[in-house]
Amino acid sequence: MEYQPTIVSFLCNWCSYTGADLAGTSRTKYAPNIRIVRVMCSGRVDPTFVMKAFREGADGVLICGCHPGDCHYHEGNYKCLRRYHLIRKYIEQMGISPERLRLEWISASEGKQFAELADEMTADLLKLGPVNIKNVLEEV
Amino acid sequence: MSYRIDPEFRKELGKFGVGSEWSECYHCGNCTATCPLTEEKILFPRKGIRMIQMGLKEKISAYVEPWLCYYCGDCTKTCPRDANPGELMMALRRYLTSVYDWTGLSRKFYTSKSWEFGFILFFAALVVALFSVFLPLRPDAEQMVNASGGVMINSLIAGMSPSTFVSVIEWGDWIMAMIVAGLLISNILNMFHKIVLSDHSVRVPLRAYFIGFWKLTFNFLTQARFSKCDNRNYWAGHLLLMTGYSIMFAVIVVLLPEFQTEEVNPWYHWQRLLGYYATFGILYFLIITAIGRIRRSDINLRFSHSTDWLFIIMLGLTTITGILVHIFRISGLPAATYYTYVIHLAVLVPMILVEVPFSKWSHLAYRPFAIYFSELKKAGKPRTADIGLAPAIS
Amino acid sequence: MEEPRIGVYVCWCGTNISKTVDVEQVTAAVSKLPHVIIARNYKYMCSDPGQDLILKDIREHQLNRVVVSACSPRIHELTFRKVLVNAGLNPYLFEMANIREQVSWVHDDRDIATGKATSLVKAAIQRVAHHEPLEKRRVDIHPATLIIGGGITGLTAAMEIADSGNQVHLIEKSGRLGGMVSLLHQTHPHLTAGNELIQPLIDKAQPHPKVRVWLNSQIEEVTGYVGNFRARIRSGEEVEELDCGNIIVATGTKPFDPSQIPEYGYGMLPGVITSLEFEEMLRKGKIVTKDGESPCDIAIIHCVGSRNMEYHPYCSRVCCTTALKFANQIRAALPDAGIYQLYADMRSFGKGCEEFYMRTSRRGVIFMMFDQKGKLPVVKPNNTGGRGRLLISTRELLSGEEIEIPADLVILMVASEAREDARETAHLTGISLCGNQFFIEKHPKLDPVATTTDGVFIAGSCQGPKDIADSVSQARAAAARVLASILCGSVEVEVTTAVVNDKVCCGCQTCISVCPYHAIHFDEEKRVSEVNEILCKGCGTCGSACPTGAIHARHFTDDQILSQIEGLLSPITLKAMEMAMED
Amino acid sequence: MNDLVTTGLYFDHSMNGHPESIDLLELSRFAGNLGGVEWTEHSTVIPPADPKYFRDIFIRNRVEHLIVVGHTPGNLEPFFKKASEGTRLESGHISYISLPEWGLAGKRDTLLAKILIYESVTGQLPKGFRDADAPLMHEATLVIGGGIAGIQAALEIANSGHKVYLLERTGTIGGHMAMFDKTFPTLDCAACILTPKMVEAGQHPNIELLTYSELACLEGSSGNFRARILKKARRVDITRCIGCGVCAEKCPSKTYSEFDAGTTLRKAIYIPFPQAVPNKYLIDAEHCIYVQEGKCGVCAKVCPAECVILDDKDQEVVLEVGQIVVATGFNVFDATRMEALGYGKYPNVITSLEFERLVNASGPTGGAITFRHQDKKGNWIFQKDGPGPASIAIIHCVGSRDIHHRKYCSRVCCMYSLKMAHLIREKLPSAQVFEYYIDMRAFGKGYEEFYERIREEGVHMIRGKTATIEEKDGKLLLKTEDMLNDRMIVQEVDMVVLSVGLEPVTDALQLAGMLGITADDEGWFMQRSGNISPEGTLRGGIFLAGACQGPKDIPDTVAQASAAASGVIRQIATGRISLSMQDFAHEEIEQFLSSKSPIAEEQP
Repeated sequence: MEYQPTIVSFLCNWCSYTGADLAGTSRTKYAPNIRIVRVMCSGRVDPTFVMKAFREGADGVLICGCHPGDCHYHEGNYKCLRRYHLIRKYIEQMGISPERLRLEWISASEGKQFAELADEMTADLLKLGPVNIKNVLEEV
Repeated sequence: MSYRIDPEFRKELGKFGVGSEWSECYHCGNCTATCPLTEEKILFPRKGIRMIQMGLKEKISAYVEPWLCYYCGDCTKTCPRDANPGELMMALRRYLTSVYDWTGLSRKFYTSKSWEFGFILFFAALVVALFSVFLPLRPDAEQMVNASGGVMINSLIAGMSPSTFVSVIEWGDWIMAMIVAGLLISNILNMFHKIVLSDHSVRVPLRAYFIGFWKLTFNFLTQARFSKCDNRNYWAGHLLLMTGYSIMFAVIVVLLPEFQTEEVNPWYHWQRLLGYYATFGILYFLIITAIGRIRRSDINLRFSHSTDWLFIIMLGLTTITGILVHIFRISGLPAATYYTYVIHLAVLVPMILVEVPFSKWSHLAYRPFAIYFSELKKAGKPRTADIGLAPAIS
Repeated sequence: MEEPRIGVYVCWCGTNISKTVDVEQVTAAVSKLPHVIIARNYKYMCSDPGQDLILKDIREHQLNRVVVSACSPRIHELTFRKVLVNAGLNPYLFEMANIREQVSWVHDDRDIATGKATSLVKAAIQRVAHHEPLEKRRVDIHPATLIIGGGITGLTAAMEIADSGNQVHLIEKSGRLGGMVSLLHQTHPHLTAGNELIQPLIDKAQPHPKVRVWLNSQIEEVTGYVGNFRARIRSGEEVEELDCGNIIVATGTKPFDPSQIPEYGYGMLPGVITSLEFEEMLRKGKIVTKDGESPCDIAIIHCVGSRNMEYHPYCSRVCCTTALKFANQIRAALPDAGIYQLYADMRSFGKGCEEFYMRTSRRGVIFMMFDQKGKLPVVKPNNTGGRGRLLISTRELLSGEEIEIPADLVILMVASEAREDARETAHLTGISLCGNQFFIEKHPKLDPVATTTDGVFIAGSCQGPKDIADSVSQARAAAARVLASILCGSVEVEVTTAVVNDKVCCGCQTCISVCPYHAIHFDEEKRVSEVNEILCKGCGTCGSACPTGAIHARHFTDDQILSQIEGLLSPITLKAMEMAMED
Repeated sequence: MNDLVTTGLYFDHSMNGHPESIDLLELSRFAGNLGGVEWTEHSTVIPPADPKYFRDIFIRNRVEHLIVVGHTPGNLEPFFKKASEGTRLESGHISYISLPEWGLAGKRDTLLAKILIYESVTGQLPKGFRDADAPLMHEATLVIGGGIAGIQAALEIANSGHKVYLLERTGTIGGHMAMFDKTFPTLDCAACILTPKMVEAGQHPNIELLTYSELACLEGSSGNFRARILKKARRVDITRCIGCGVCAEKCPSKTYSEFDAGTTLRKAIYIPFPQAVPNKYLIDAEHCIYVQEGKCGVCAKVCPAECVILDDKDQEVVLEVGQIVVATGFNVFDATRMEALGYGKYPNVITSLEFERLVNASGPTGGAITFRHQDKKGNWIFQKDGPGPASIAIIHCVGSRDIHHRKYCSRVCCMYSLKMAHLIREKLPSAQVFEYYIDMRAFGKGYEEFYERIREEGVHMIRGKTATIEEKDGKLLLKTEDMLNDRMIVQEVDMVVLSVGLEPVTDALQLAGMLGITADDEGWFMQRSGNISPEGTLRGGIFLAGACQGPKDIPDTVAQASAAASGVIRQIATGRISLSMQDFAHEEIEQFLSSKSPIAEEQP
């Protein structure tokens, strides 16, 4: 079977999850490779979650939060942004291309943008090919 | 250079017959933008309102733009605060006429009815007196009918040959024309001084004086700028009036000996045809304007100053008495011809003396000169630096 | 924890889901998963028969966890939680898989959609196995309310609350009630006497049995949380402690001191006064210069201290209309005086105010525009003769000319600025300040009177300059919140809060630094962090920052999310499903 | 005051030129008949500067108490103070009554003004036309209008534990705010902050939504209202509709979408927008082929939930409520009335509301700013893709601050225009944006800072109102005086956005009549007091929230809505309603007032 990447996506409850819902209600088609996990705030995204996703075989991880300044909890998205840069460095050291992790801001009205993002990331991951997670784990 | 604002100026302007609606102007600029006659650097009426609100007298004296307005009324119709900018421009023209007039008479005429009526009555009486003393009706006037049954108009004076009478009238015409022209020209020079010379930011190249000159003549005769207004009827009316004036001036002053002859020319004679055209033009304009002013049908005729009415009445009387002279002449009624002729002059002379240099009529001269002066200023203004906006097209 | 017994329900949503997702196949694929007792599909799970189906199964099969795989939880999570409650289960033992908005409506390929839907349902099943029952908690509300500030805002709020039968403590720093409004001779735009508005309120408040007015008093300390605050109040030498359930901060503003602006010569030139000094003059009934003469020319300069980066960047909102009011009052008293307004933009925006501007301009008032951000007008003595003891020179923007304005009296429309003790008040009551030292509301659009601290409200111009009508609106808005909480008697607090496992906590205090609500404090005795569950809003940021995993974000625990990820990524190939079908 | 005090009344007409304004002559006549009144006068001009005339009158009539009544009578204070010098009239006994400040504006309010006058002449109102109260019979409250004001008021009241009926004329709550893209000055997405409130209102146990319904008639008295509600035939059973949308997919009839401000087409069976609350379909009878022609009915055939009721009828329900919050909002100004601006003539002259939809991610183009053109069927629609305009002009004050249209300031246009400028710069970074304004009214918290930010973003600010727009070779030419740069400009742009003002809903006066509240000559509802009770009305138990009282931005609307709720909650808590003048039948007032007139008493 042709390789299809799998993306685990963490969406904040207030903006991005609603945005993804909007993509649905407006019937905007996008790549089926994305699997959504709802969190209350992008600030809740623990590095362990990202590692777990890669460990379980995800080819990419997408974190979406409210636009800067829009966070329901004031600044959770900034906390996430800080952490995001660290996790990228970390996975790179583990041999996972940092491009496999993305952080994007999706508001509740950006259903279309969410769909485009899903397509774009799927296409990027197709180019990168699968993560050889076994090798990664062995090396570590 | 800074200007001291003058809160008293509004009172001064009020004397020239304008309400205070303009004080409600909140400077949205709609009037300037809606006007078909404004240009990139020719800004009115808003800018004028601003100067008036602040009472910047010097700036107003140098403000040429009111003369470039032909009062189509669009600004007043669309003004969001009903500040009546069109009428303000009209009042400003009256005010400026008085500013240009160095004799101070214009101001007296505009602001005092007794001065104006007194002046008119004095000259009317003078004409009547001159005729009754020096040019009385000859006793056998009833005989002065030529073969074709028309009155021999030059032979009606007791003790005076027809040719002498014509030259007396011709001399009178020329003297009056000279006085009036002298006053008018000196006022225009005054206007030139205030508008062009006092503006130190302007250096007019000599060439511009000549280039602009043809525009002056053209505009004087056609009032062509008027035609840019949305309502072309006003322009048509003014064109009729203006050509009528010019013809009358030509036949009565320049060509008087050919015009005022003992023979009554046949109806198709060029003189009579021209005369009929001119009479029609003036009469048509008068009737239309008078009806408009009474009905207040159009925005520009909604407010009438006393001088507006006086002008219409005087011109109307002149025209009617002129027509009567003509009718009595061809009907062979010498005495009636003589008396209406005297009345005709008794109306015409004061009218010309008041209106041409000091009042309503003068705007026909100021307007083309204003166009000329603004062309001069345009040629003499340093180009303004680009303000950084996307290019504006004018 | 008891053994999970999970019921799984896959919804067709008519054809909305079933058109793209093979519902039968999904049901079959998940039915064999561990802990799944029963898996069903139905046309409309949200319909009454659908809900009854779940209810019946819970009872019959002793289910203790439920997964519904249907539309977005944003739409029907509450509906199904209610079903669990009706069946006697804790509502949090429920999870929804969103296979409509996230699958059937966004994908076309039936096989792929079915596969993805199966993963989502599987993830939900794995997650729900780790769900814990959570209990809703409520905090009792003390019926008394503390209002700081005895101006029109504080008085209005006080009367609103007291008239409905609840105790109010009205704390006023100065010796009198009425604040700024009592200093106004008249108000815009109808020139109603300021006293006519404020005096009846004061007369009603002072003897009111439910209002205790504290003059010359100040708050020294506030402790506690929503519903249960305790405030220490100093009144002269005496100190008293009060209990209250809610706090309304209505401390207002103070006028800007224009002597900072050298151009205007305030304090140096005798004819230059502030708008408040002019109000006082109006109240006394005579407009006079310092020498007691009636001025011939009066100039009013707008935006003094406002809209200028050197002083305050913001607009003070009321000065334009106040200046128009002044023009009317001057014209009424001095029919022949020259009145000049130097303005930047005429902001007469309120109801009837544009009309007020129009009427004012009819009364011989000269309006001139200056650049409030650039070169300010300069006021200097008139040494050149002519009208006016003072001359104001400026560039008038609407004509482009440099002009001089004669004036015997110059009125400076001074900005409203935050009180000098704003920071202190904010600190005491647990609210924050914006860059201009005004108090920050919870949400600038939809929650202008609440703050990030529950039970503390702000009203009136302490939140930003405001006219009387807008202040009064905010006063009542704050009162509405307070009344609602008093009437309810208690307030519900977030259930999905964080909680610290003090056995694991290493006391590093990372969580404290990331919490936006200051809901975590450090227990010095136990050397561990502790979450105040009343202040916590459940964002979970602390949970992801905790290096030892000691903090749990309830309902979004690490276990729950990690197992959800596992479920999402467990290999469900078509083959596996086919095998499941065959079984 | 007792009978010994001789009173004089002066009625000032000088600020009150509107033909529909209160009849001061009538008031003057009425006052003249009151006991103790020795002198009344009314004038349409500001009194002459010389106060001697009045001084003589005061002395002659021995006036001890002077009452000055008018629109802005405070203007006359210095004058009468001077005139009263040396008379029995000490300055303390002069009172000024501004009628609009106390909620009176139109000719219809003349009778109520008489009460005010009676009260100030006699110093009391024995019947309590202003301060009586009545028991609150029903705790439930009716909120009319489901926009942000109505939602906010309803939530506040519901959160205090009391029943609310939220009445909405259209198929969903949300109002205008749901249509907006971003909100100024924080640029929050409007839907993100509004939809949670809508959902909360929709699911609140104390709130009963009555969408697609209108108030038909209000009976009863304050505290004991019977509101007859017209539930318009929705033709879809909302208890069964699952919002799947199959019906709309198959429906053959199309019309312009109200939610998208006419920029897109919707079906005759439709859901106003994806996040509508309730998220249920409805049939627009006007465009439904079945309703209009009796055939079709496709929706009913395809509906999987069998919830379409094609022959549904209007119903009337009666609600018993104690109090009412009016939050009916506003309409936007119809830009076709400004002919010179070419709206309706040139496709790329659009209104601000259309722009809000255009720029919105869920709007007609998915948020791309594109040109509008005419499609094959003649509908004006925005292109789905294609180049964006290179230059856009935004014109402020369209319909506002103009005595030929709406003389008031619409209060929100400046700020939303700045926001639009920002959104354009964000979406089309290379586009030139021009703002044509008169006075930039950035007055709220953070607004001036926002204005400064937009200026720094490179938006051209031009002080001058655009007078005319003409199309030439596909470009729009705007003629404006750029007065701060002392020149006239004719700017060529690709698109023009008209910042249209706010105006009262078309049936505002009718509603005011039904509710027994007052309204001004424009149609905005009048508050109990312009300063101290902007949310109250002259009828007990009826409150105003949001733009129906006058244009307002969102925070001010929300504050007022909460304030209205406070009034409701307070009266529920005390169980009594404070009545006001409008609670009494006009006949009753008339009878009372005439019985108190000495002249009427003398007559047999």
